[in-house]
Amino acid sequence: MSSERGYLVDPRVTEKVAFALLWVAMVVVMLPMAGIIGYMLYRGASSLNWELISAADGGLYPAIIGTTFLVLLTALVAAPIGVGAAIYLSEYARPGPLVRLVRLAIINLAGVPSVVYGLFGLAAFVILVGWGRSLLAGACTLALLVLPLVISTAEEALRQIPKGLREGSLALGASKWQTIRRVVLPNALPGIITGLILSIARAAGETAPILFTVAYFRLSDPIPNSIFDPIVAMPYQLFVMATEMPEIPDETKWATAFVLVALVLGLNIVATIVRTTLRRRRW
Amino acid sequence: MMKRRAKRISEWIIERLIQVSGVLGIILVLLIFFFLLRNSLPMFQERSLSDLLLGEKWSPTHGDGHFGMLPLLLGSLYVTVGALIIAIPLALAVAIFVAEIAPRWMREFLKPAIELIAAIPSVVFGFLGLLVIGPWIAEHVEAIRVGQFAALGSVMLAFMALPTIVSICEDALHNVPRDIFNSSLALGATRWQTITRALLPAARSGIIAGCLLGLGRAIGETMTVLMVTGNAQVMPQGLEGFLKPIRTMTATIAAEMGETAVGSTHFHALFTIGLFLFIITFAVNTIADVIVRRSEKDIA
Amino acid sequence: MQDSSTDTAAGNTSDSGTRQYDEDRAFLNAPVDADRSAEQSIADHAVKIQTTDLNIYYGDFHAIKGINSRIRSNEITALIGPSGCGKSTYLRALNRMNDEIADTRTEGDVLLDGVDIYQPGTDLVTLRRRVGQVFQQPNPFPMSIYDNVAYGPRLQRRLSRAEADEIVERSLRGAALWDEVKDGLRKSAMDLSGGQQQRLCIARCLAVDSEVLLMDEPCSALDPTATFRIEELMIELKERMAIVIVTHNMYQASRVSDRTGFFLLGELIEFDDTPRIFEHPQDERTDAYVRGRFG
Amino acid sequence: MQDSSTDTAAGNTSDSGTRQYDEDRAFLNAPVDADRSAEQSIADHAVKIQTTDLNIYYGDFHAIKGINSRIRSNEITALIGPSGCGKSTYLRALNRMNDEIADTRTEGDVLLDGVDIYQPGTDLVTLRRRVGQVFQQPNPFPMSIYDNVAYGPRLQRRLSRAEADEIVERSLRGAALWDEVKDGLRKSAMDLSGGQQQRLCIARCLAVDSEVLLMDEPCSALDPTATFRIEELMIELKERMAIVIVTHNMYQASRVSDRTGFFLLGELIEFDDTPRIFEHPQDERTDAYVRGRFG
Amino acid sequence: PPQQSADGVIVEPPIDDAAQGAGASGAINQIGSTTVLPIAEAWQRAFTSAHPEIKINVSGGGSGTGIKSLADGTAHIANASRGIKDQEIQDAQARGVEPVEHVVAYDGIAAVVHPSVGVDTLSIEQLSDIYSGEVTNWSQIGGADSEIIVVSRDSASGTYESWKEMVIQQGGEAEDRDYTPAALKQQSNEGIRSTVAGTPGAIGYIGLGYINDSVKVLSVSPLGGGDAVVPSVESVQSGDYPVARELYMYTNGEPTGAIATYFEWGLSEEGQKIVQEAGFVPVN
Ligand SMILES: Nc1ncnc2c1ncn2[C@@H]1O[C@H](COP(=O)(O)OP(=O)(O)OP(=O)(O)O)[C@@H](O)[C@H]1O
Ligand SMILES: Nc1ncnc2c1ncn2[C@@H]1O[C@H](COP(=O)(O)OP(=O)(O)OP(=O)(O)O)[C@@H](O)[C@H]1O
Ligand SMILES: [Mg+2]
Ligand SMILES: [Mg+2]
Repeated sequence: MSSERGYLVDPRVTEKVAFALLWVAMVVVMLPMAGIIGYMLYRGASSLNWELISAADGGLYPAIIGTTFLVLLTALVAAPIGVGAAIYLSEYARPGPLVRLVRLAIINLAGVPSVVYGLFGLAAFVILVGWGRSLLAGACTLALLVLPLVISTAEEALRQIPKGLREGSLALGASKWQTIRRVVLPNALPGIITGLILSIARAAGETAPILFTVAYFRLSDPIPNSIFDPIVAMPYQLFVMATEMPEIPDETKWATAFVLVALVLGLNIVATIVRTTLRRRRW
Repeated sequence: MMKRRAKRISEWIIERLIQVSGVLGIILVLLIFFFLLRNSLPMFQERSLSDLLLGEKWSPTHGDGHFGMLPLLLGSLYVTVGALIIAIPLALAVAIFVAEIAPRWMREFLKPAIELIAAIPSVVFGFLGLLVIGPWIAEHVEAIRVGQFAALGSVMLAFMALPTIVSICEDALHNVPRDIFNSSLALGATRWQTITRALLPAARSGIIAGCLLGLGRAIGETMTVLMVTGNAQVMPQGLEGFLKPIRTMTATIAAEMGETAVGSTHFHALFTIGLFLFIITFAVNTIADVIVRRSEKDIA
Repeated sequence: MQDSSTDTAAGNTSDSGTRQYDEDRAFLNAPVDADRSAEQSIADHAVKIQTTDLNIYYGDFHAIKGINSRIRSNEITALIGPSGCGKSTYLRALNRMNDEIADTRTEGDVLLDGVDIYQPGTDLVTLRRRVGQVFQQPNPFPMSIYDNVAYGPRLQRRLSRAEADEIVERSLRGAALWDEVKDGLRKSAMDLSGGQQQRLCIARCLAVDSEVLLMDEPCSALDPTATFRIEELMIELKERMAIVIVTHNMYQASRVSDRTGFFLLGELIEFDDTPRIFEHPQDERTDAYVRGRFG
Repeated sequence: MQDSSTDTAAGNTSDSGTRQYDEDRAFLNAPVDADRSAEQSIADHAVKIQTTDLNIYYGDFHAIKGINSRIRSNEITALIGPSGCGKSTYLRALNRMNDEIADTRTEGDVLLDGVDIYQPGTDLVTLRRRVGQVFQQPNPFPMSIYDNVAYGPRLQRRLSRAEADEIVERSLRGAALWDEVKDGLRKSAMDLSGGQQQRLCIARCLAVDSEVLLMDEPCSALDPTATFRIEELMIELKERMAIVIVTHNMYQASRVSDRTGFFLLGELIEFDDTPRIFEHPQDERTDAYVRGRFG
Repeated sequence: PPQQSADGVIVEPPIDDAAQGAGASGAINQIGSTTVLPIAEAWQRAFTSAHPEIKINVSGGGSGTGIKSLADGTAHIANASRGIKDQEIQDAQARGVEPVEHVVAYDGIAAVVHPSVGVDTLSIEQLSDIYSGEVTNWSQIGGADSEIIVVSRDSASGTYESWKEMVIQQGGEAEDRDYTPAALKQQSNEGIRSTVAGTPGAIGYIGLGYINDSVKVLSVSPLGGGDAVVPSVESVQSGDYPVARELYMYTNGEPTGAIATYFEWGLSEEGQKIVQEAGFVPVN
């Protein structure tokens, strides 16, 4: 009879082994990940002190200011375009080759390497338009980079609004735009904002696109007076410290890495919380 | 009456603007392509495509400049393939684990945790590789003398691409109708048999797409490889190449753009690399998209 | 603002309503039907909507097949038929809500007061204000009760506080909801019960003075008490408008409607006075359906 | 391999089947019911599954309330009742598919051939091979027809080509699908029609020689012709197994089943021979339900 | 007087007579070579504390980046560790910018090896052999049998060019020689130093100011033979050490206004003292 079982090993045993291996894989992935992030947080946090943050010279203050301005301007540029595109896709577009093409384009934009965005920003904004290395050039470059993210999150938020609300509004004699502005957008706002926060987080951590478009290493006056000023950005600062600056003590480097990671992860966590708390709404 | 007409006109304008931003995606892709092309065309006038793609020497400032991109292409290939070899099995394992095996509380913790890993800036990975991991390996591993080599880039990239692959594969597994899982169990399959024989085949396209997107991410990654792979523009040789410094296309752009004079041959050469990168990732992403779409159709 | 306004409100509506319509019709690129007001004053049961050879397609699928029908003012018309037979599609053709669904095609005429609403250039905004719709699932906007009711009128023009107050009260009274909510007009409409939400949606339609009210299974999400309130309301409302209701509940159709249409596979099999449909249907398919459901 | 195999296949199955069961039961950590084979040889209509005081909870929700029932071999048992009354839950209790749903709790006994399948250590793999299930929506695996049928047997052991061919043919014939698909066994199962897919799912179960077949509204996605084929099939199949079918279609229940159980709010109100349930129900609730649906 | 800046915004320069003083915000943007960066930074700190009314922004990015930014008008001072190239001059002139060169410091480039390497002295020719890949093992030049690991700066640096010209191409004697592609590329002096310090058998080159105990400094004998010289401020200043070069800052036309003040100060004794503190060789 046992010859009937053509498998050498009982499938139940195979299953146990396989599941054990999956656990191992899980540990192999998560442990070093947790270890290294933990180590960084530990080194960073223990190097961090108020003086280091607040010092205008050699401290993190200029980079924090610069990154803040940069990501805010990025969001300012990306939001109207991204939300507009999302409204187009979810409210106006009728399925067809054009929409297919738009989606393909957005997917590809999401996949373009960030350094290529940097090249584009250099060629288009810095050189051709003539903005030079400036806040505006950097923000526009980053805005293009985060655009697919803004569009997809905003579109998802718009799609979550029940069809019934739109029809209810239309049936009351609202025009399409009135419906969108008064019913759809206000209710999709939390989702859209979540997407914007995620985009800000992404923009805050990107280095390659700002390499040639905006970042300076040291400024006398870290607060930009106009959008045509250069700024100091945190990821660039970290990159320069790690690869170019000899005399900077390790503590400063670790602290910068820590602040950058904390900022990016913090924004992501905020976005997640916003999303989960606001998703629990009844329509 | 007038007021209403004014309202209509402003609505008309707004709706046009929305339509424009809708198709802006297409325009942007074309613009990026156009700018890359425009800035690399002078390169093609100077060198033939085969010189560029097959030339084995990249030394832009030597003499008239040598612009053979083969070492860089191979460098990218090495690092990327290495990354995928590490990332795909692990990512699949993690995806299966999260989708089918992890207890609920663990799944609810793991999914966001993995997404958070994806959010860590690449410059931070590079920083860690350069300051901590690389020197540690050079110190402890006999065969490796310099802590900056291709395989280190692969490992770092693997961890960076992992979340992308995991989350798409997990979605693909999750989207397989529950009935398929249940009916396999109802036929007397163990859970593992169900996973390997029913679930994975059913989620196949989604998984392939996830891997392709991971591939796209790995090819395009810049800062990490710039910081940890040593950037020697050698032709990598065999398996040993993984343990030697290497230079990728992305790192070349990031490292050299600062030196070049605008309009110089070197400047155009760097844009040419950018153009190739763009074309490669465009192809990869488009294929992935086609596959995803097909898988959506399959399941529906 | 006090109790008396229920009556006056109803009176006002039909008066100012008529004037308003004439103005709005200017937006329908069609000559005003000169006979209309005369006609209406003569016959209470004037034809409000008429469809001629109406055909609707979803892509290749022929959902509505050559339907000729008349909907009369001051009547309740019930539409019955098995699931998927095209009742909703027909209903949505009457205020062109099908336009919102990609890939639909409509052929034939739908005349509202004698004017074809499908002719090019028709203003959808005005049309839908005249032909209101209450949906199967109550769908209040996630804003206050007050703002829900004021939503429609505010789309047209800026309302003074007093005007808005007046419209809100009149509409809520009209929808028999005023007493229940008058102390909490600023509360979110989402906190109302299902039946209250459905009446709020009716109040929203009243606030824009619609002439026709389309109701697509408006009670399917409601308990019997709420259903009863809404049936009462419909009978009250038909004094000043035409009402079309889709229902799966035969009892409801026979209770409230004056005329009933039976749909099957996209065709309008029979359309007649309600008692005849339920007691002496002409078509055996109607018979089978109506009996099957009564048991 | 030719036509004659239909008969022999059926013969084989019941023979080798019996042997197979004894062996498999070794996996259930319980003493073999010594009487069983004797019992079975005496009465064709032996009790195959027996539930005693079966209670099932979804979290706090008490979905199945103290059900005592017997399912017999070589019979078709139909389960009827309004939506949400617990039919599916009961059905899934019989092969412990409820275990796959988080947060369920099952109390009481379910005896399969006298052995409690809920006792700790029960091998689910063997259990489910013996108690097969066909789901409401046809759900073939996205692979070829051939591989779908061979899926179950291959889980056990590596099949030679000839063995697999034989099993596939026998099962497809058993499910009355062979003639339609024999020329395209390598085609994707996803390209079959709904009715064909459903029969393929039945063939899958036949291929693993299950003793009990649970069917949860197997015809709800099918057109009348396909439904008819499957009803024929069930009657053929009951010669060699116990069949339990959940259905909303009273006609179907009365056409095919030998015994019928009526569920209401988690209780088994009445469980009796089918003609009695439909003609002389003991409980007035059964009466009301059965009549309501017949009209 | 009010002035139209590149972006068309009318700006009021903060300092009188600042004919070419500043960008939109009125600050002096200074960008370029990472080698010059420490000087520029130290100058910026000292200078702005003496002249708080003048804002200076400093960044690295490479000599090329600096000159490029000068040409497109976004930088007022380009730092460079190499001389400007003809192509770059043409490009700048095409945009109406006239680069003017200022030598702000000298720099000696020292060859350094891992402390375990048993070689103390190399000639320029030998260094050239090593860096062009002719010699790959220390035993070929009198050391132990161990592979030579060549570390260089990345090509985004002037130092990379200078080393190539002065050492690899032996000041023009071996024009066709180039870096071996196997050379590890580092973004900075520090990168080279730490890589060399951590890698047995490694050789690299760094500016004088970056020398510390973690690496061994080689004496270099000049082309065509002669005594080996230890790199130091004195040997560079005296011209004895063969691998030395000038460090530059470029401006658009002769500096005026704030920039002139800045250069005046930088080339003064006070500024040059800072140069020396930063590890470079003063010009006077
Ligand atoms: N958006 C759509 N695209 C394609 N077909 C559709 C669409 N909406 C409805 N249909 C089809 O048109 C037919 C009529 O649909 P309709 O919604 O009008 O039915 P109904 O009578 O309202 O049914 P119910 O009573 O279930 O609401 C159905 O067969 C349906 O499948
Ligand atoms: N996973 C679940 N979690 C919580 N409650 C559930 C779950 N599945 C079913 N229920 C509840 O248990 C009750 C019985 O469900 P069941 O699916 O058995 O009903 P049914 O008789 O099969 O209905 P139908 O005819 O609609 O299929 C229902 O009230 C249902 O809401
Ligand atoms: Mg409907
Ligand atoms: Mg069920």
